[in-house]
Amino acid sequence: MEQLINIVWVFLASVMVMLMQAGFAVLESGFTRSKNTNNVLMKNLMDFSIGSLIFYFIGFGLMFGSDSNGLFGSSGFINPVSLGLYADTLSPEVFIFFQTVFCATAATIVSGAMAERTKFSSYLIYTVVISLVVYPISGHWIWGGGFLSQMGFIDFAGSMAVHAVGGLAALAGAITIGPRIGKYTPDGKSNAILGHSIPLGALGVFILWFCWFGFNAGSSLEAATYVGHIAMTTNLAAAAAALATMFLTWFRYGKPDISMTLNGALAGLVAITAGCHIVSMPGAIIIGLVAGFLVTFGIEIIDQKFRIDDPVGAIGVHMLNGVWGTLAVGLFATDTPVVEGIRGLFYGGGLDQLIVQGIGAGAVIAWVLVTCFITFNVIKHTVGLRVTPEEEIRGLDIGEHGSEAYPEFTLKH
Amino acid sequence: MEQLINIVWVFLASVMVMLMQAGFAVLESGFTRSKNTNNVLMKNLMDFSIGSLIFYFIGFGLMFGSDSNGLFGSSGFINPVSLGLYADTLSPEVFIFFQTVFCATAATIVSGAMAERTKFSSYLIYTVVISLVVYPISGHWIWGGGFLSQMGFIDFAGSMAVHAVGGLAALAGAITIGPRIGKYTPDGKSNAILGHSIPLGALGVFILWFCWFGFNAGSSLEAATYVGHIAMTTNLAAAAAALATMFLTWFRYGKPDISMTLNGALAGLVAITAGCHIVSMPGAIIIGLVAGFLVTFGIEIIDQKFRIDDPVGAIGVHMLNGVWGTLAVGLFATDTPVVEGIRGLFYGGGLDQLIVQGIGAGAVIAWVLVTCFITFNVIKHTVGLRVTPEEEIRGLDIGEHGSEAYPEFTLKH
Amino acid sequence: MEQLINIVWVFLASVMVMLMQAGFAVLESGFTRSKNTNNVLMKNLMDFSIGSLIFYFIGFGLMFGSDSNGLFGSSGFINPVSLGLYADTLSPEVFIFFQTVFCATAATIVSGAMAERTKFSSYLIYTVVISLVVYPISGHWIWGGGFLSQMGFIDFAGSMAVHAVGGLAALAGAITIGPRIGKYTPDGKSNAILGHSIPLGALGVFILWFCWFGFNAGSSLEAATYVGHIAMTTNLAAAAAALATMFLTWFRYGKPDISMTLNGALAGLVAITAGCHIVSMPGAIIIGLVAGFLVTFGIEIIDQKFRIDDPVGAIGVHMLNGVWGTLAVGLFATDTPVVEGIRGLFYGGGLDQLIVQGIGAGAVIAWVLVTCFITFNVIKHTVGLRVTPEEEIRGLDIGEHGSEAYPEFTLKH
Amino acid sequence: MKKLEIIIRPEKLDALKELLMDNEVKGMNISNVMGFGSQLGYTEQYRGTKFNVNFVSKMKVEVVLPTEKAQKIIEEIKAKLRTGQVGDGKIFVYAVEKTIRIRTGEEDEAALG
Amino acid sequence: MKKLEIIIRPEKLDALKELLMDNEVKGMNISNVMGFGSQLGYTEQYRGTKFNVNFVSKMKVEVVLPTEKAQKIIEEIKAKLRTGQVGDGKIFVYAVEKTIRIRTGEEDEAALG
Amino acid sequence: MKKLEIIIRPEKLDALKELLMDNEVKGMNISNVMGFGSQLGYTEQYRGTKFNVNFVSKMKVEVVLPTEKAQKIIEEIKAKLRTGQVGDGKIFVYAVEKTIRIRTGEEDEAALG
Ligand SMILES: Nc1ncnc2c1ncn2[C@@H]1O[C@H](COP(=O)(O)OP(=O)(O)O)[C@@H](O)[C@H]1O
Ligand SMILES: Nc1ncnc2c1ncn2[C@@H]1O[C@H](COP(=O)(O)OP(=O)(O)O)[C@@H](O)[C@H]1O
Ligand SMILES: Nc1ncnc2c1ncn2[C@@H]1O[C@H](COP(=O)(O)OP(=O)(O)O)[C@@H](O)[C@H]1O
Repeated sequence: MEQLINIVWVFLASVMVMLMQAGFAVLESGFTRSKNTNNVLMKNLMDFSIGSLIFYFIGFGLMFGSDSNGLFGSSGFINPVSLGLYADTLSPEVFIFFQTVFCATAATIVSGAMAERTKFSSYLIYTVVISLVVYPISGHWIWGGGFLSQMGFIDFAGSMAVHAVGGLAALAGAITIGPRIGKYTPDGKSNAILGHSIPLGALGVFILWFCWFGFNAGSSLEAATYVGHIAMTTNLAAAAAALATMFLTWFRYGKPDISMTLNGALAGLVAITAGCHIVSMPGAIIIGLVAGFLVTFGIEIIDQKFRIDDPVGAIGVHMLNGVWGTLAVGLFATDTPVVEGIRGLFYGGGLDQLIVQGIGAGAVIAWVLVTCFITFNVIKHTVGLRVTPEEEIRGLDIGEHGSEAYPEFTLKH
Repeated sequence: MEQLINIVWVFLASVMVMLMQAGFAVLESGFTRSKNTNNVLMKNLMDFSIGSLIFYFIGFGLMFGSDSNGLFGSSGFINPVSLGLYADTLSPEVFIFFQTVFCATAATIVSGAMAERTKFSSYLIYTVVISLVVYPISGHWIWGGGFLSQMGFIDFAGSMAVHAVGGLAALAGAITIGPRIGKYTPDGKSNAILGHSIPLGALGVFILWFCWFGFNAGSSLEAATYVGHIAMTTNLAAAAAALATMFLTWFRYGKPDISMTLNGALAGLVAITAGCHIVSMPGAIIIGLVAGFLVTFGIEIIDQKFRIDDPVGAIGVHMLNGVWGTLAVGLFATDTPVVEGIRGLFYGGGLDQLIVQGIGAGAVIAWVLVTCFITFNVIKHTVGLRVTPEEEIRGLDIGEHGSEAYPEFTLKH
Repeated sequence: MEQLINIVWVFLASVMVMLMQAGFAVLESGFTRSKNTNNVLMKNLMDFSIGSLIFYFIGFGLMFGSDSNGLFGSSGFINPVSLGLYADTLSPEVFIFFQTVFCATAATIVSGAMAERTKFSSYLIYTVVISLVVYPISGHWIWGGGFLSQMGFIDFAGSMAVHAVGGLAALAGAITIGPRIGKYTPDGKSNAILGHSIPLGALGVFILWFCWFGFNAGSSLEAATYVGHIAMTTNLAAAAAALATMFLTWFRYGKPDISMTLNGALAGLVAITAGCHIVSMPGAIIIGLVAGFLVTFGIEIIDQKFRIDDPVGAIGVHMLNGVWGTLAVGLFATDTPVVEGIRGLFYGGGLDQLIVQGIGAGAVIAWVLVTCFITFNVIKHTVGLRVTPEEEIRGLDIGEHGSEAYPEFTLKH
Repeated sequence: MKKLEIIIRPEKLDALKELLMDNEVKGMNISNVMGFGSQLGYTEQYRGTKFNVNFVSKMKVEVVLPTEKAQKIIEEIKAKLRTGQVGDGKIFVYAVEKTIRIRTGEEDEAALG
Repeated sequence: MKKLEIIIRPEKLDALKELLMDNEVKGMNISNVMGFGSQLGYTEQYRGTKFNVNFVSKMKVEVVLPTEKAQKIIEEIKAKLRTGQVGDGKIFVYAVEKTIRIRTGEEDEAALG
Repeated sequence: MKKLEIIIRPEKLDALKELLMDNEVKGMNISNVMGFGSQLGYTEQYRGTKFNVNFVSKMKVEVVLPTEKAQKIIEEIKAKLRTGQVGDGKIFVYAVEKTIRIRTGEEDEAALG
């Protein structure tokens, strides 16, 4: 009976996470130019489709198969149900479904950062690599019984395992492919390249915020009295981050900036994801406030100092706040209705947990950056990563897909 | 175990109510002009963020803290979990989460009625007031053990507590701020100011209709055999109201009007909210039909007779039908699978319940109008409620946020 | 207790299916021209409203009332709750609610195929006929204890009962009404008439994919350990179909086509619906791959060979793949965690099940085509099915509803 | 015949239309253009990057009319559409050599009728 | 050289394009305008308030061509684009003083080539 | 006074604006048009049906200026906006009979100031 409740719970959480694909699709297309909209949407559709198949056959086994030296899983390929995971408290298929939609989320993050210039065929290739190898391996370390989980590394719903992994791959991709034409002036000044539809962007953020309750609370993998705690920390962190971002942009730019504030809400959600079960409400709020600052300054610095062109702010949102959320566990962990006995630095627990979190973050950062830089560079020097300048100017919708997103509307350009 | 089922139930209902923010955001932006879209979206994002924080720290205590003379709650501030409400059948955090998303709904309603002319900073101020004081106090009367609940006032899911409160605040706001430039000709004729995207409006209504099943059925606060009854009354009322509105506009204007019909569906949903558990299916249909009439004539009269400019029809939808739904309990209450023993006028129960409903409605109307008129007038005469005429003509997106919603599209004006 | 879990489960699945209305509304409006957008949205709103009322009073009784010769149900009219169905394991109202949203789905499918030229009043009439008679009768055969269910016909979640019925009605409608002006050149060449917003189309598909988990898994009508199996087959089939469509269009047209690929994902979902509980994961993938081929070639052939003008591809998606999914049960059925003992042709079960599936498909095809051709022709020769050419050229939004979907945007035509 | 090309603020369109109709002008075309002149654009920001929008929205009204009418209409526009603030717009006058009404083949003044 | 400014119903664009190409016109521009003329607009409604849409969608085709060609094309347009119903549109003819092709610097007739 | 009607690739707008301002042109209008010329359109597809998009997006810049300035600007445009590839665009020159500034009633050169 309890098993049935768990199944209902985790199943519905899974489908909420699946809906994140809709959220990311409209968010990313809203934050890019209309001449690339079909391409953005197609990439979102395809990374979910490809990821679903590949993760089923290979990725799941690498992540949750029987542990090999703490490094990767090594069983359950082709037929992951045979592993029989969670057969008593849930059901293997529900667990696989839940993990599938998580994997797809990580893959989707990359597409935004490399939008408006990446060849579609190359996109498909690196999506395969991420779903097949990159995500499952570090996922094994954290959730699959690998060395980080053995060390006591805590990442409840995936600030590191999902968001930072996606964000780091996005970083490697954005650096390797280089900025969009016209993004930086010859003397290095950053130009604003506006997204074409803020309503799509905002709808995406509201959908994602909704889905995140499935993402975080569902990671309990069981119906439990404590899931309300997770919902509240998640919501308070996001609200605090959105507020902080709004006031910060107001203060710094003279007016409250909507597109940054939308990123701010997501930043709070990413940051609370690792510790949503182990921090208190005020802790969650502080984590959110810091996320708001991080995303605002982070996106600025990535863009203006490092001249890394990330059209939708994926690196600032997912990488920076994924890492921040991971470390924040080491700072804010305390007794909650969910877990007891682990305390972070600010709650008298000393540096122990923080160090573990730091090691985990470092290991994952190294893993993802190394594998992804290799992947992107191999693609770049073989099939090519980037469309031609002519195609980029005219737009990838015509170039890659032979169609337009809004064929009836008159555009200004 | 039963507790776990309840938690799954109420948690998922809560996240559906949370998604109403997406529904309202796209509905309100679709029904207003594109030059104010970013502003509308930003307000929706912010009232949810601010409301989440403020309701947690103060509002919840005022609403559900230990009762003070039937007027307000007086405990549980800062740490509302400490009240331990529903600890046995649910969990305090899930209950707080559920109540938080309800509060945010009430606050959001106001933004539509005052759209396209309100200063963003002033909006933030009155959102704080509504989430902090106005909503929690009347909420206490109805749901928190206050004098109305002691009297037997019935408002199952908040026709009065949420929608009428939001609609009344919207009325006070729209009157205080005055109509948009160009809305009325010098001789008092009303001009149509068209919303910029009916698809966004329709998407919003479909999302809201979906969310309403969480809103109404979730208000059971427990998984129960009777929730199907609530779903059916909710759905039938909405369907009847949409149909009535469509035929009415067809009959009166010569063609079935889409934007009014969309409002009609919402009107039915608002009207059934108070009595969804206590009326029969035919009762629900009649309540819905009346709602369709009320919203059509109501919006016309508010606009053309009273010259109150409400861009999205929030007053007609939420205030009129919130009050109607509240009174309808006194007319249509009957034995259902949910409750027995209370009967309205039409089911042989005499005037008793109707009078209680009337008193409740009157008390809430007085409370909200008085506090909100004061609030809006104080704002008006201090920081100012309205943007300059120049800014209003150019649009609040440029004026308040320095950005455009659709920077690439050519607009007709 | 188990009943409560079932209620939570089926209730939430129902509301997910209800949200399909949002998915279809935005999908269909995205895939048609902006001058007909309000009309498309209005039709979606109205078929759900009308269907909800009519199915409650009449349709449900025809479908689930006590069986009359295996042909139709004959009790439970006006007050379907009185039938007391599923009173022990679920609740009659939840079951009615679940069935209502299914009925509305079938009705909605038709609107897309007849879009951009059908009179609104005639649309309302045939929606009534479909919800009142067509869908409930064949539904009775399949799910209501009628002759097909007695024969062992398998259609778990409605490839035939919902999608093929909708798709067949769409076929009859599209043939009867004829193509849109300008769709075919005098010498019979097909012209592309582009949809106005791919983002709306893509959002619709993502929403529908999400909702489909409620549609298929919820058809269990009970919380069960096996629902994960259903989720996985559903997801894998959709992913495989989307992939197959993408590569097929890439191969055939030179570039991967987004609008067809979106249709492809839906085709996979439709095809897996009948057998999602009874096929293995590899079986699901093959069903999906075939669906991708079927939809691509099917839509081409329907359009270019048969010159049937179906603006959104509803016939190719729902009819072809509904039938394919129904037959596929006879090919791929095998032992799964959900059912055992039935085997299709490819799993050594011989032709038995396939023949039953074929008979069922044939019966439903005959029933729907006959009743729908009669319906559409009666309408055509009485009130008229089609708007005037002038109105069609100017758009149905102005003609039928006196309004525009995007009044502020400059359009190219 | 002359063509007047009148560049105005969008919010003045109704007033101009009325003025033209009072003068029994039989037809016109409107389109939206982005204008650049003494009236400055404004600054927008996107994620913290400020940028100038140099062009402001203007409405362009084109009307072809008999030469006699032109001067009177110009005077009226100067009188009635002026706000006195930078950005009121301009009138450009061009010679039209010929006008044909497609429906009837009528030419020149008759075509304008 | 002349410029023809041809105002037509949007649905006639393809026919006009074909006609111009048959006459070996080498280039043209199209844009969409809102027209006002004898053809009436229509009434819309929004939440019960009726209002008139006075302008109807028209297509404006601008083509610059050698003077000799202009008359023939005008005749053909009159013959082929006429529906006979109000709203068929107008042709306005202007003198063009000079044409330059940016790519080559060629002028006038050569620039049109 | 002359009107230059300059048809360019959209991506050249900034360069043209700068060039005009360097020549102390005081105002201009821009609008987007669909152009047809030697530069071919491209093929799109929709659900397997291919179709040609014959018109390409172009920017039309209209600027009215004193006759003296026209030639110099034309030369500069030829020099600076040329990519040498088909589709660079054209300049058409028209006579303007009169210019009026609505705000002040100033005429001609003064109105352009
Ligand atoms: N030289 C010019 N050529 C073409 N259009 C012009 C010219 N000067 C101004 N305009 C148009 O007239 C509009 C108003 O001009 P502006 O100088 O801003 O104000 P004012 O007319 O009050 O001096 C400009 O936005 C532009 O559209
Ligand atoms: N005097 C005018 N100046 C500029 N454009 C005009 C004028 N008269 C008509 N037009 C344009 O021509 C279009 C068709 O004119 P209209 O009078 O409606 O029909 P018809 O040409 O058949 O008489 C109008 O919509 C408008 O765009
Ligand atoms: N005869 C013409 N009349 C009007 N506009 C023209 C004409 N010829 C060309 N154009 C415009 O100039 C643009 C560029 O012309 P095109 O022939 O493609 O290239 P190029 O100018 O390099 O020869 C066209 O897209 C069109 O907008």
